[in-house]
Amino acid sequence: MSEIPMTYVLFVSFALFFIGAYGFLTRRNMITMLMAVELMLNAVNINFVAFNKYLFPEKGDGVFFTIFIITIAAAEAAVAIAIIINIYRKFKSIDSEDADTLKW
Amino acid sequence: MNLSFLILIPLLTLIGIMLVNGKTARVVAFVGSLLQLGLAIFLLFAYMHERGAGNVSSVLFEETHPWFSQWNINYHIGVDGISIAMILLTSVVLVGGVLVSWKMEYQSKEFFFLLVLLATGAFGFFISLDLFTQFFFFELAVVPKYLLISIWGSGKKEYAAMKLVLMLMGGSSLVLISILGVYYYSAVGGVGTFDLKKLGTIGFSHEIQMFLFPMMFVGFGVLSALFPFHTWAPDGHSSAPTAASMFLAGISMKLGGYGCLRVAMVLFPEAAHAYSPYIIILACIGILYGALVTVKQRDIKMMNAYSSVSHCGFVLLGMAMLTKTAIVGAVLQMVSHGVMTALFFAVIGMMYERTHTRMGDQMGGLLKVMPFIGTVFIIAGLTSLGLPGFSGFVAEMTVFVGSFQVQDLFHRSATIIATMSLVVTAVYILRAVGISLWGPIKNKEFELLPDATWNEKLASIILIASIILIGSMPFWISDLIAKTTETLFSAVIK
Amino acid sequence: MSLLNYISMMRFEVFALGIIVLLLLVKIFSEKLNTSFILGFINVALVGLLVAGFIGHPHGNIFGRMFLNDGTIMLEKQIITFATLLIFLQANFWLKKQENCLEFCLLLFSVLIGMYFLVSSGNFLMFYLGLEMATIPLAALAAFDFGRMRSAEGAGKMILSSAFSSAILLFGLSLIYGTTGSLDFNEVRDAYSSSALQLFTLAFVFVGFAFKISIVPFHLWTADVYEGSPVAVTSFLSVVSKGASLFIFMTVLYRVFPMAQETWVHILVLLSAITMTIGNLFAMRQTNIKRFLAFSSITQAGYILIGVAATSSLSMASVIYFILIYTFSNICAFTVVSIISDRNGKEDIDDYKGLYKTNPLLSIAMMLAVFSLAGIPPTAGFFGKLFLLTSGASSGLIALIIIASLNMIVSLYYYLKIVKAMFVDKNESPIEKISIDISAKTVLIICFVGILAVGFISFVFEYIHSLSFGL
Amino acid sequence: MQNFSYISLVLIIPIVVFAITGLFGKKFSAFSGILGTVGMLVAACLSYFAAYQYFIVGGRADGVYPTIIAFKQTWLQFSPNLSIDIGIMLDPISVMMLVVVTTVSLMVHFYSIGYLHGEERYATYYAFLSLFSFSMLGLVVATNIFQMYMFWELVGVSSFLLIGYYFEKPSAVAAAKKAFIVTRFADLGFLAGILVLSFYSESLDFQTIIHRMMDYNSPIFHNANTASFMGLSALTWALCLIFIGGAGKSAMFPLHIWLPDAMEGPTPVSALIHAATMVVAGVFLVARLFPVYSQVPIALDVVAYVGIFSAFFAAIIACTQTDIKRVLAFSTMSQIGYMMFSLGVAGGYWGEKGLGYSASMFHLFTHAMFKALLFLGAGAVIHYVHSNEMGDMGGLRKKMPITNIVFFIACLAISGVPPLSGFFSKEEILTAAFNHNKIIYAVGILTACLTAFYMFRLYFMIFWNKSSVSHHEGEGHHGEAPFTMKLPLIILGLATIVVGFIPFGKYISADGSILESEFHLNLAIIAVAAGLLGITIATAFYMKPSEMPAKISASIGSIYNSIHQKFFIDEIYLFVTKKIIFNLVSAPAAWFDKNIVDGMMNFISVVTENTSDGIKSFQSGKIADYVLWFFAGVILISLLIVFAF
Repeated sequence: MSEIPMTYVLFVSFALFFIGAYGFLTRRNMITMLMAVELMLNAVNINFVAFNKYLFPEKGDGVFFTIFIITIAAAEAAVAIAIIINIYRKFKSIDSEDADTLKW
Repeated sequence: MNLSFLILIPLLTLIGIMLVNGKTARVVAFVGSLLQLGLAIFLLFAYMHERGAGNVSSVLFEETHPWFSQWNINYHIGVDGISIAMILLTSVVLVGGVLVSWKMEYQSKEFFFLLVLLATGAFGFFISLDLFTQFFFFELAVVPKYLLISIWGSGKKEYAAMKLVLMLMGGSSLVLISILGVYYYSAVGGVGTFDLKKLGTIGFSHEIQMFLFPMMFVGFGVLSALFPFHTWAPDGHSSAPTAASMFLAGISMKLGGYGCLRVAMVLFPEAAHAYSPYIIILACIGILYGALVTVKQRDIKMMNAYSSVSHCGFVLLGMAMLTKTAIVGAVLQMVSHGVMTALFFAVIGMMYERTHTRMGDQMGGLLKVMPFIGTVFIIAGLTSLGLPGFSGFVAEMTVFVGSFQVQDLFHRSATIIATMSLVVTAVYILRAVGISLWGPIKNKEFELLPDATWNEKLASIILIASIILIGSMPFWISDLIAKTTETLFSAVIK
Repeated sequence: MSLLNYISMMRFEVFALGIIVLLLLVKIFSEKLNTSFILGFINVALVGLLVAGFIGHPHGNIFGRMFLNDGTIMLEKQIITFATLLIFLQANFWLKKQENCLEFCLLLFSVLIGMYFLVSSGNFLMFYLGLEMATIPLAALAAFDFGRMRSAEGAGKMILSSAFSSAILLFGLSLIYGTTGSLDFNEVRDAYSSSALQLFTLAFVFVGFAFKISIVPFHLWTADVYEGSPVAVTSFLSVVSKGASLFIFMTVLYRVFPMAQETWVHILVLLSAITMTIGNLFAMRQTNIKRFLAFSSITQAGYILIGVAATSSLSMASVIYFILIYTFSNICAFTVVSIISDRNGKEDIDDYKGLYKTNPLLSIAMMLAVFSLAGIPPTAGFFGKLFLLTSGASSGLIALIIIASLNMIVSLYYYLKIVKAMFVDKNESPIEKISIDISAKTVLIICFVGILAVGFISFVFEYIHSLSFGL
Repeated sequence: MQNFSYISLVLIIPIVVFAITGLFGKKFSAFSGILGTVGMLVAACLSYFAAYQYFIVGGRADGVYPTIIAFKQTWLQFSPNLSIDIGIMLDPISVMMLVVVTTVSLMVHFYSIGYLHGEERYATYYAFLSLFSFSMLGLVVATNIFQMYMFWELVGVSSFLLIGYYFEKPSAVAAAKKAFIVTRFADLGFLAGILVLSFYSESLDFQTIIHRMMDYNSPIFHNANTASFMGLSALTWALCLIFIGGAGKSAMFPLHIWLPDAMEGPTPVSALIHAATMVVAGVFLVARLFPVYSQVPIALDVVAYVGIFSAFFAAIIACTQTDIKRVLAFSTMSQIGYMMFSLGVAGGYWGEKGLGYSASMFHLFTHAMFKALLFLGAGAVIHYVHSNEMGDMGGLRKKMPITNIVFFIACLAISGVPPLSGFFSKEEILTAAFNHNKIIYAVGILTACLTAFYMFRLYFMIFWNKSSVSHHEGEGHHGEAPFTMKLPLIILGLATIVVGFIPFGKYISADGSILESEFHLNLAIIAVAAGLLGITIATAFYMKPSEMPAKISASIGSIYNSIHQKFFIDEIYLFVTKKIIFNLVSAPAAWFDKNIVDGMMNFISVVTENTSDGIKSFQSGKIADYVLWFFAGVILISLLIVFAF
């Protein structure tokens, strides 16, 4: 079975990363922004796994890293959502444009 | 003679002021400053004695302790003739300043603390032989001025204080850059050095000198009111409380002059030669323009502030002429102007305290009401316009004679232009005397004003005595300075 | 290697972890919490941590070079601990009134552990873990003031931007991994070849740090979060978080990317100049003291970058030294802010008018702090700043130094504005006399001593220098 | 060689008196006058003794009077060559000046006891007087040109202080300021001259300078004479510049404007400073450097023409003034003009050519006596009348007999009527002028005529003219003058009569050798005739009240007016100072400083603040913007890394 070349995988991950970044920059809903970050993190995960598998299969560094990223992303999301809920309580909105009392 | 006492005594005074309460602070400050004056005089005699005993090293009473050895920063102190003159000046002005502020009511403890802190900076600056230490003391003598002016000052004090500090800080930034440049370029494999004595022997290349000298000179020059960076002076001096004005014009401006001379010109002799025409031009503008602007001032404190710009021009002119006599004259002018302007500000302060106006034309006839203060004012004025017998004459004439020794049209025209300020000086001084002291009493309320109190009298007498001591017997101080100048500026003097 | 050795190597982490566990147990088993007991306990624990650092100097690495330890790292950890202690002491008064005091302590210690791991890390994995551990709980801390809108808003901005930043950092790390085949610092260094892709990744990694240190243009969250957070958190952010990030930033640059030195020095110089200028320009116009201090800390970060860019062992020593001094000065300033803000919620610079009349001690503390930040002698800040500049000069960064000196003038302007408000301006209704609690007073005294003594006593610098390294 | 060290006492006494009366005068105000007078008496006696010892006992060595340095001390060392020395140099002219200064000063001290009796600042007055005496004496004995300059400034300031003695009068304040500033302006020239001269002669010492500049072959002289600037040699420049200084002090045209105003001071002061001593300092200066001047004909010509013009110019103005002190002031100026041109026409250094030099010094000496007498007499009149205006006087000869007599003597003397002192000195001057330059001689004669006219106009207006002065009658006025005022008048009157017979040329001449002045009868007759003509006209016009003067002045209308207004020189000065310097230079400079130079600094701060305000939207408060910037930063850095660095 012929392997899918690494570049294909990398293409997906890069695309995912920039889609995530784009999403983050354009979305105003904070939850969506958080999801965009998750996309970016997943792109990184793909990267790590792909590099590990294709280039350095003798050690499992990349895969381990991926696991940690997933964990931490979860934690991050938890805290973020907690904060977003708090914001919603105060601002009655989770639109990032609305929460702009602190500026200049 | 342990020079560190010169810093130690002010420091102890500072601690003393912190510990005592309110009114006693002035006593502590006075005792401290008197001790310091005594020490300075003792230092003078010790120095002369050493020299008399045949000690020919360029600086005496040297002391070196490594401080930050990684950076090659040492606590390196020592004195030569020029710094002794400056130390004497500082201690005299300090005593005068403390005495004049004797009746300070508002937050007097803080006031004296800041005043002595300023003096500490000045003393440290004059005895340091390490650029880092010197810069430390230099900056120490800048920022307390902000508080002194903005808290105890008058007029548009906050603006003036801010402008003063920022401009001086600008100057000191330039100095800092050049010091760091010196440090960088003096590094020959490894770390550079801040030691003035060592740096003096390095001999920077022409390009480096041309690059660093203007920064350092302008940086220090801001402090000694180099045109067009002088505008902090009029506002700052006139808004400051009496003692602070005395200190500002009397000492701080001399820090700049001393730095230009003792640091910039010693380190970069070639560049000093190359840039001297420009400095001369700026100095001449400062002298004449300062004097002309002074003529227009109604506010007598402002008048003296602008006249300081003019007088400090002589300092820069003298040093830029690069002859031994002119440099001696520049130093003499620093000392002379320091004492004179301190006296002037002191007496203007006394008048202001009584009349609550600084406008000369609102006073009038004060000589009749307060003969002592009036007389002191006239003496200060006469010193300012360079009357023989007072210090100003000695200094200015030395500058002129020294300047005229350079045999070309440019330098000579500059000298002649500078001499013209003598007339303009006479104009504004006499005008001030005429409108504020002489003439009929304009305000009936002034007729009951009291004359000087004991502390004011004492302060005036001390300052006048110094003026006369220099003015009628200049040989000792000119000798003191001339000997140092010869050794120190051998590379610079044409 | 015995267990004892492991514990000795990881004493800070183990100790902190123990405290967390203890706190959790307390939380579980006690019905009604005695706040002052907890506070006292934490205070003692932090002092214990600090003392623990002085016993022995373990060198070496464990977990397959995941975790490193040497003199420098110990010193850095001690500075972090010390700063945390001061901040905690400063916050005692405020915490006493909080119901969720325990949670605050828990989160704080989590952050602390994260930072310990961060500075100790020898591997990008550990580095990432430490970084996230030091960030996520901090965001939670920033939102600690439930009642206030601003607290929530600040925290939201922080967590979102930090998530974005860590995503970018991670992307960079993944590429590093892809190009070098390792995550270990040493191995990455050895495999690093300055290829275009690797340089590209450097930018991504760089940005991750820049976010934490709040370098322009990655600083925009800083001011908002500083303003929104409780004072204690703000000071923690500005001092400890920034300090720890800078420590590891230097380590990574010097240890992992020496090959690309030329590249990142250029970037550092550029960013340093921009950072101090922008920081200054914004600081000038602030009216809220916390926001003001936020921009001031951005400016300070700009100055620190000079030292980082100078890449000598002296410059590294200068950076650590500066951070130590900065700790004293900033904590001093924040302590004053917190004392006033906790009593009557006043955080505007205008509220400080006439402070000297009623609260001389606070005003003098504030004055010393801002003078130290501005680098005015005789405060330690003068020495710190001058050493940074000197290290820059020794490496020939003359242009940067010129910009820095000009910026110092501007910064003096706004620092003096604070001083002016307190000492010069008249106020009809100044802040009334405040009785300062003992813990805050202790902090002020320690900071006084620090600000006045650290500069003069050359021993401190010598000690730091003996531990530092450079390129 | 005798010991002249006691001469330093002549200087020390006044300065000590100054210190005592200045510091403690308040405590024993009345005593200060006596102290000052006694001190000056001692000084005068010492001077007389010194003169006796110098001229009579010491006599000549090698045919010339020796120059004796009684005392010399380096005061300020500029460079190995240049130093200010303080010392006492005795040579014929300085000894003569010592005598003149101490004599007149003594008289004035004594006179002032009465004149200023009861003044509030009596002690201060004596302090200033002593300070002046000290400075003037220091000036005349100077060994060093810089010493002279120093004392020169000091006399200037004492004059300033004394003119401003009545400091509550605005006019006195203005006059004092004017006197000081104008002379100060002139002193610039002096200073510049010193700088040039000292540079080329490499010395500040009079003797050395003279010695070096007299030596044609020395490289120093060669240098000074060839280095040229704008067509004139350095030496010429130096001497002309120095002469500006002298002209300022001696109130030569156009620097004379301060002198008439200086009459605001107390009259004895005018007698001492503005008639007898300080104003002749300029003459003395030129005389002191005469050997050098004699090398440079151009400089001497300048001196001569300025002198003669001033003499004539002042005489014309004097004819129209109505304030008696101002008349005297212009007459002083005119007489000093005589002395100046006399020096100027002394074309050479040796022998007969040096006649002008002797004559000038002679005239200085005699003029000091009779002009002091005139002023003191005028003082007595003013003291009596309480007015300076001639219109308020008249017919006083009965009331003030002694004053009348001495005033008359003095007027005759100044008009050059034999055998009074003025005749001899003026005759010598005119002879010298005749020998040298006929034009100057002619103008000199004309001036002599005018002098006689205005002096007698003055005399008659005061003492004759109206038969009685009505409004002073009924006031129960005090008598003519107290004894202290009369005695000096008498002494000076006697001096005026006798000093003319001193064979001056024997003692003082340019080269130090004996100058036997020949008496030229025909020249003397012309001079005397000119004087008598003037007197006659004055007698005709003013002895009795008459319409003639008014008619004449009306007939020449505008000319008279411009003369009366002193040719509007004051106005021109006022225009230059007030309008041009003050309004066109100073005010714009102040504006420039405030708005441009300072504005530049403020501008920087404004720009910074505006920038700060302008970029505030950078921190918009919206998280999306923050992240956008963040991302832009990432891209930018990546691009920079990859492409730029």
